[in-house]
Amino acid sequence: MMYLNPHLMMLPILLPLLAGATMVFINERHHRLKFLINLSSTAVMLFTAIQLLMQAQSGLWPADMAVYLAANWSAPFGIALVADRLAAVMLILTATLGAATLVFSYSRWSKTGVHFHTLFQLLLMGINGAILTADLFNLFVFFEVMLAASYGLLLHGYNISRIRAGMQYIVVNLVASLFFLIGIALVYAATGTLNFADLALKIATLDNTDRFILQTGAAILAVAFLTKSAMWPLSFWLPVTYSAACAPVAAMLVLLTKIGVYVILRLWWLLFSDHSGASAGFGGSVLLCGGLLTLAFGAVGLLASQEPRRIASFSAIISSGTLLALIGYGDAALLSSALFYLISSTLAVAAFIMLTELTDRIYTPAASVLALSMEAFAVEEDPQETAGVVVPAAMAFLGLTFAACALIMAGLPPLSGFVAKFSILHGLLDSSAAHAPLWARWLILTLLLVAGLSAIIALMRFGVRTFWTLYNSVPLRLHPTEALPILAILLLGVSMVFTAGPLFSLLDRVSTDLQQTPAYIERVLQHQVISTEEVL
Amino acid sequence: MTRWLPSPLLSLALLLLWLMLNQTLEPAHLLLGAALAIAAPLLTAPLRPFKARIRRPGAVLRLFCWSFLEIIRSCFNVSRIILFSKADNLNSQFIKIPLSLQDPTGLAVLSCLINCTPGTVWVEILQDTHELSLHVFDLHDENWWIDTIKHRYESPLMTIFEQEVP
Amino acid sequence: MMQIPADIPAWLAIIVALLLICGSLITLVGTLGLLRLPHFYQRIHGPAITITFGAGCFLLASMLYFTALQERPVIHELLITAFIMLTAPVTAMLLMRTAVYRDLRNGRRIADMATDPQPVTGLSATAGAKSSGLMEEPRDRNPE
Amino acid sequence: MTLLLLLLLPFLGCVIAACMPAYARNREAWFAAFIALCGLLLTLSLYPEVSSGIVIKHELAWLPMFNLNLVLRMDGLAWLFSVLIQGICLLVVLYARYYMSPKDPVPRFFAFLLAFMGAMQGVVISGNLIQLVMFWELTSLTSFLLIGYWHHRADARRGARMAFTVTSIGGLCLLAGVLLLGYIAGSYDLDAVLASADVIRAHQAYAPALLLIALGALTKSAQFPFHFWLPHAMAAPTPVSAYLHSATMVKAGIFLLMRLWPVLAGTPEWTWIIGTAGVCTMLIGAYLAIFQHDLKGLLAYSTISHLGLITCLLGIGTPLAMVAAIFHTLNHAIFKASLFMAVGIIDHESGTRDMRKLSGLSRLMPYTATLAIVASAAMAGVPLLNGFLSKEMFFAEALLVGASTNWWMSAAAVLMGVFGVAYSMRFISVFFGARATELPKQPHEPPRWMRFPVELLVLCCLIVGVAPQLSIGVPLQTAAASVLGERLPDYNLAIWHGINTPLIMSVLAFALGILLFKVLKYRFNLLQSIHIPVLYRFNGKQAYESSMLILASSAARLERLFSTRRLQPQLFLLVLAGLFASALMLQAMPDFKHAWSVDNVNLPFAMLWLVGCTCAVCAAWQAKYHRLAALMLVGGTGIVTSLTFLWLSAPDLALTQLMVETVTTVLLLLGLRWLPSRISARKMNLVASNRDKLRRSRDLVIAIIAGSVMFVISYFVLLHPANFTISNFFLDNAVPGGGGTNVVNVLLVDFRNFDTLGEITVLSIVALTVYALLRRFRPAQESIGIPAQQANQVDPASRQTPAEQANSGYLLIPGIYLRLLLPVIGISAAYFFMRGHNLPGGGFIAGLVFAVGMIIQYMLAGTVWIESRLKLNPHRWIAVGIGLACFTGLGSLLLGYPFLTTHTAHVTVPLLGEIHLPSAFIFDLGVFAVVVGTTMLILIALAHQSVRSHRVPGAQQDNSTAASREIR
Amino acid sequence: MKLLLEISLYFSQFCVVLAMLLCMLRLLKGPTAQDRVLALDTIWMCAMLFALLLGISFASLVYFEWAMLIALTGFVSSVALAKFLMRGEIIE
Amino acid sequence: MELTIALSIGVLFSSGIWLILRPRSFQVITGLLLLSYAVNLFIFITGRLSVNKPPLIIQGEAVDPALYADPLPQALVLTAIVIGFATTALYLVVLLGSRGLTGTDHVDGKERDSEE
Ligand code: NA
Ligand code: NA
Repeated sequence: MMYLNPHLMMLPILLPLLAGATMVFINERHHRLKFLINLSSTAVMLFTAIQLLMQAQSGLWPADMAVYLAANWSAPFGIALVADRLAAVMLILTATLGAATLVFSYSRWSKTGVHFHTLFQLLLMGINGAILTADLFNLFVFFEVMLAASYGLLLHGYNISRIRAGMQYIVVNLVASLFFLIGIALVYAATGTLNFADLALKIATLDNTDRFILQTGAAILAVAFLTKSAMWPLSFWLPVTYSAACAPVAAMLVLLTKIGVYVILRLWWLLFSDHSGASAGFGGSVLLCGGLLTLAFGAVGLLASQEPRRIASFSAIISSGTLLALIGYGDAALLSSALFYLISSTLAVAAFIMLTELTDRIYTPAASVLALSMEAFAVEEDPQETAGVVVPAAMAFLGLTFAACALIMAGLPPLSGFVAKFSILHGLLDSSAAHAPLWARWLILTLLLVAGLSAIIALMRFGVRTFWTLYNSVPLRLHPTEALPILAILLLGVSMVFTAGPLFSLLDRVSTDLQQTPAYIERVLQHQVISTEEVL
Repeated sequence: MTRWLPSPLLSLALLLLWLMLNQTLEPAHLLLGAALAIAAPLLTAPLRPFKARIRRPGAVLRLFCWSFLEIIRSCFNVSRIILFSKADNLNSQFIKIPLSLQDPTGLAVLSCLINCTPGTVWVEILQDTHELSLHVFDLHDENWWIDTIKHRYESPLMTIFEQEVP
Repeated sequence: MMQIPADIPAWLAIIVALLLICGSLITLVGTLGLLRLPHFYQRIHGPAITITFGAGCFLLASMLYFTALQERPVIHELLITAFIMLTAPVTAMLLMRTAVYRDLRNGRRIADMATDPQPVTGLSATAGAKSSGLMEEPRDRNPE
Repeated sequence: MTLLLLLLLPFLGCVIAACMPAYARNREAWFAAFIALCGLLLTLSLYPEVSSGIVIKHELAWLPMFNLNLVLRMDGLAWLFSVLIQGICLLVVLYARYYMSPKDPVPRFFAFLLAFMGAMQGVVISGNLIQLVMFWELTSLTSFLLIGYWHHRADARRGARMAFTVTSIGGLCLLAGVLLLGYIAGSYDLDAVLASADVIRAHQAYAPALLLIALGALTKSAQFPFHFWLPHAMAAPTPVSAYLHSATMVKAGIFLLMRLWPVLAGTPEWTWIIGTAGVCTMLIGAYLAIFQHDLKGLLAYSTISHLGLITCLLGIGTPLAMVAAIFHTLNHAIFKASLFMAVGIIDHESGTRDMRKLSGLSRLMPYTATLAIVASAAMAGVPLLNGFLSKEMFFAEALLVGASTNWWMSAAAVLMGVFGVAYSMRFISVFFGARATELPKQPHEPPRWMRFPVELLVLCCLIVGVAPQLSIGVPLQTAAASVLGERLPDYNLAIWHGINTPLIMSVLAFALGILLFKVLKYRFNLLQSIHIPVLYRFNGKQAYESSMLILASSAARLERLFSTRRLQPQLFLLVLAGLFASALMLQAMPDFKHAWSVDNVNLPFAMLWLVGCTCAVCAAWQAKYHRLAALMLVGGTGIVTSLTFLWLSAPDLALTQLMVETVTTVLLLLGLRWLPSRISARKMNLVASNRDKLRRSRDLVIAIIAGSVMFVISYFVLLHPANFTISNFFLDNAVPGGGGTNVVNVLLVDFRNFDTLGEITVLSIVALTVYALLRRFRPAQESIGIPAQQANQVDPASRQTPAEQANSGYLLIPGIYLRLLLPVIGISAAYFFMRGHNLPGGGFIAGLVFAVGMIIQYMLAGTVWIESRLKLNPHRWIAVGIGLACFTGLGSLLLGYPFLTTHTAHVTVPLLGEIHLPSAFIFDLGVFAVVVGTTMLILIALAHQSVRSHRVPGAQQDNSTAASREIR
Repeated sequence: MKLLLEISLYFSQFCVVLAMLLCMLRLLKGPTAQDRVLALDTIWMCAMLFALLLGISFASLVYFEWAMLIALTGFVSSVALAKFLMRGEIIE
Repeated sequence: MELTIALSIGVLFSSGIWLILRPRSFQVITGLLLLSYAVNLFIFITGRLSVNKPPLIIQGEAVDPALYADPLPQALVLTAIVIGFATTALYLVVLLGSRGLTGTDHVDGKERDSEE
């Protein structure tokens, strides 16, 4: 494989920034041009992410990770960025989902307001930055970039429900960001450093007082991250927000939740691994219990959900809960399954949200009330009509894609959701060396199955009411740019089943990487700045 | 000249400002300061519709000296009143003073002097009558005020900012 | 807490100290006026001495002190004087006018205007007609 | 390879079938039949191998890390089921060709049918338990689609939902059970699992695994108490019923029990769970079948009953019972399929399936009637038909179990036989009696080829019934052997075993059955009665819907209880979570004794913060009704904060905070204009309710606790000396590496300029968002008009435009100053910018200063006048600023350094000496531009709302009311 | 002499902060909004004076810019508040 | 000074927390302002307090860290101040939009029955 430009790592951050800035100049009249810029930027991002992954896999990088010292100051003094397999996988997920939602937004949402495209690119910048950075305060900055863009996008297509949701989402996140800052300050007060690797190095040697300050800081940081990743009881903003946002934005918000999980995953494994002395495993039980509660809450909420967006919301909450519980469970062997699940569920929920925008065109509130009451009283219709009804192609497409989404979300075979769920369950049964108590294993197992069941019930209820009960008199219009991204995402979900073998071996490497704390520390802290001699 | 340096006095003041800010007389700063002092008025010209012309620098100096003393004096007056007078004995009043000064810049300087003098606050110029409405902290003699303002302040200002003295 | 050079000349110390004490006392008096005087139209005169005389003393002290300390003319404090001269009148003027028109709009009689048969402004005749009784401090509960 | 083809063929067919045109009934049918025929032939081609006892396996690697490969495995049992699946599918397809209306869009039907067949095929040839579960769930899914084929009908939807809900719950249980089984056996491979049968039965997880798997199987096979979904699944088109409820769907559960029989059976748990479920099901099913009025309903309950019988046989657990179970499965598939098809014909030709309306059909459709009667005789277990043989075997096994003590098993078997005869009588009664007159259609014989499948199946009934050993002996033995292995018992598939107890039981059952039917018919008006005796209360349909509804509503109640859609509780929880996190600090409480000394207190500083804190507390107190006062109070805290930064050696922070204070005040004032006033509760004579008071005190307590915690943490941190921090590096390198003496600025534009880049991005995003929002801003109704202050004629300015006010009105005199201030502020901004690298200042501060200078101009002369003279275009400033910052960073790439590496150019100019031009300078210029752009964009966008709203026509009319709202 | 200056500086600091405290009381009491604006404006001015005192105390010029910035832009919020009270909006 | 500033951070934090738990959007924005002060001060003090030691390097001398305040928290606070300003602006506009569209200044965009 060709030697790769070392600056490639910056591309996922710089490109969207430049593209976003460029698009500020372009008048909204040239919507198509903006779309093209946006799409090409996202495509290049995807390509870059894939390249990064291939590099990480190729073994060309020491410790299989690339370190980038922004402004040429060595870690821990300057800001370091680290691309490893996990980061690359997350970048790929981001770019993929970004491209899909972008194409989806083409026919409607990207035209409705101003600066949609700029905000979209900057959102991607924030996400990519948060994925790549290895510095706590820089993480805060990129979180703010990401959140600020998400505020803007959430309010895109200004209406009453969006503004209500925006109030909630913004305030909750602002307060969470304040906690974030307090946490950073405490971590700095205890260790005098902000770099992840340096933190991991220092944490083992801290005296008791500093350790307590650090752990308090970490706990407060966790509050911020857990709010973003929607752990119960910090997750109530999520259904409101997902229900209000326009479809492409809500789909991206699904990813944002997962970024919170990603940060927890990375930081927790780095800072509180077995190498961190007395702090090892700190807070794991909170993550575990919180995750389980979230999972249970998600399952209950899903059963209670009638509207599609709430179904999506609670599915996202369930997946957050599952991931948090698995992280807290503390078995490295489960990480690959968790990541597979993360990818699969993110894609499915995002696709489902996009789908809801299309089903909203056939799903009228009045008709749904009628369907509901007919179900409730088991009304018997005169079943004399014995001929079927022709389903138009658009409806058939929607039905099919809905079914696929539902299968993945509920973890039913044969799509990726089942593989994910199976691998988690298998891993749970198989896990022997886990720190977590035995009850946790059985509780996760049970809750996962129960959550799957409630997903089945909720999705079936929604599907039957939407696709089998009601027809719009006007033929359903389906723009190809709306259909294609959904289809593409779902095909990914399908292909994940066939490529599950290689995918799992990749993810196994990811989880191995995560456990190599000393290697990470050494790799980051030993990375040399580029000296003048080198350049000349 | 006027094209590139529409208000030389302002430019000079800005140059002075720059040098005082940087507390230096280095040639680099002189050059940079000059450039900024020329550029700033040019760039802000559209937003400054009124141009001031100052004719009698000597009168300016005299006016300021007198005002300075008046400020010190009023300052102690006001302090004394705050500390030692009963509020009931205060005769705070609005008074009106007919003005003949028309130049906005002149009026502005007048307002500055009045407002900087403790014990008096400029309210506004009544547009219909071109009278100055003034609030006096402790009024003893209204006519004294009218007289002082007209002669001590207004007429020097008119000589400075306006062509003919009435 | 303070870092005054030990070898500071006596004359300088005395002058600066005097200026500072004078300035701070005037400042205190000005704000005392702000607190104690009964009406807004009187209170607005209190801070004026703080701004002019108090600031003047401090600036002079600073100028002298640093000029002596650095053995070069330190006069950039004049800038503060200039800026204050440029900005403080605007505040006073606008605040005064605000107060007057808010009172007029609320139909409040301004006690200070009572002796003057003519209303303050050309258009405040209506306000004058309405006005009766003593000026009372309005309860400004809901200013926005 | 054949196995793979066998598996893939139906799915391939499904895709092709789905793509065919909507009304291509013939083409569809022939195509589907072709697929089924191919499948059948493929299966039959495997017979030689299978019958010789070879287990054909085909393995595909999939997830080796989980020991999970795709294994296709064909043995005798799988082969027998495969034949059933493919063969009956072929017949059903043929039948459906005639049954489905020409108006039906059949591609969907055949596609689903083929997919279902594929899934079923997958279940039986899975050599891996997980894979089996996958296909299992797929059968649930495809059957859901088939049952709901006529989805415009509520009963079809409900039937589909019920079936899917029940079977997928079972599926999840099965998954759990299979996982446990795999966990015990160490592999999901069927052979491995079968090989470790003894280990499994001895394992402590055996009981839960058995229970879970049993739940899976029993739900699928509609066993009591999960049987209720099956009758409602009859809403499907009859070919679907014929297929699903004879040979496939429900038989999947049976198949699973047979498949795992060697592993799980033979324990008391097995017998109890499986046996009890079987007995109950067969009795209840048979009993309920008697009282049905719908022909399909009767068949549905009879299916339940027969499935119960098979389950019961499996539960008995003897090898011979296993043989009987396989045999009966086969027999039941054959006669039940034919019966369903016959019913379909009746329905199709007469337009109804209601037995209360139908009678005397044998005269109208004699041929069909004969077939149906023969098939139902097989169902009743009449000798010389296949049903008889397996029923005899069942009786024998029941006797074996119930010989000594458990006589109830034999009794149950006879009772089931009695009921079976009764409902069969009931079934055939439609063919006799007077000719029905009031039928929707005039019944007649169906088309030739529609009847053909029934004929074929009935023929099979006869052949098997007459010559069992000859016809079915070998396959049956192969199948049984593949399950039982060496335990295969000797048995004799003869028609006549002599007069023995089972025969007596059969005869008894016949006699009593006929008697029962007569009694019910003539005494209890069976044919018209609506209520089912004893069990009438149980209405599966309503129960399902009600339970679903209760589930949803109780979930909704739970969800409401454990969540909220309101902001305040969320913030409360967030604060609480933060407090819990901070509670960790309490473990490390240092002793504060020495810390409380007074010499720690600087009096002016303490007084300063007395001001700051009082302002903050009062702002908190005033913010509700006195927004402006609160805003000013916050300003008081702000200035104290800024002064503190200045005092405590952070001049850059102090300057920034100061400017941000000003800009924030302006911003909030711009916003306040659009917030209508609040009337205080006291004025409205509102008294806070107790709940409100309680909440307020709760919040107060939490706030105080939070503040105290923050105090403790802060004090703790302050008293705890800092160890080594990375800051020393910055101090050491600021001048040599960063080229600036102001370390904070060097941090911002050099060491950590990446943060700054992100920060200006945040600013830009917010500005753009604000702009986008304000473009669609709709102000509150009360604030649309011009403000009361401007509407009041007392002020002469109310008659002037903003420009007039500034150029000749009351703002003329202040305007002279303010306009002079603009270049002054500009120069000052330049000053702060230039010195930033070495002294407090920099792009942020300069940008804010400059923006404030511009804002003053806007405040003075209004938007219209300013913008007619100067186009600031803040968007451009933002984009250019980001561009500058980025390109500065990219410049270093050209030199081979990482992004944003700073460089300093040292230029020697003759007159001026050496000039240092760090690239950080350009970066800072970008920061400056972004700060100016964002601040201006936000403030101007807000300011523009005034101009916009004044254009609103209705605004002027509002003046009178606006004036009346004049502020006190 | 150093002591004299230190004492006088300390006294001045005390006085100025006390002045701020008095202003704050007016800010709390009101009663009219213009009173509060005036009080806030005076607080800012006192803060400026305090910065000058800090500069003298520490014999450092670093504190000057802050005071200068207040002198230059401190009035903006007061003017904005005043205009808001007078006109109901600050940018028309 | 340590005690004073710690107490002040506590008071500001308390006031801010009280305000963000209130139902009116203006109360919340005021609370956010106060909270930002508290948090900024808190970040600032993690560099511990130092008087008259601004991190402005005196050139020509060896750098003694004891003579300078910790610059890093200052840089962090600077970023936090600016971001805080930006988010305040955004929240303000959303608040106004909510007031306009929903007709109430309640944070939920709808009045509750028994509300303050
Ligand atoms: Na005055
Ligand atoms: Na700076």
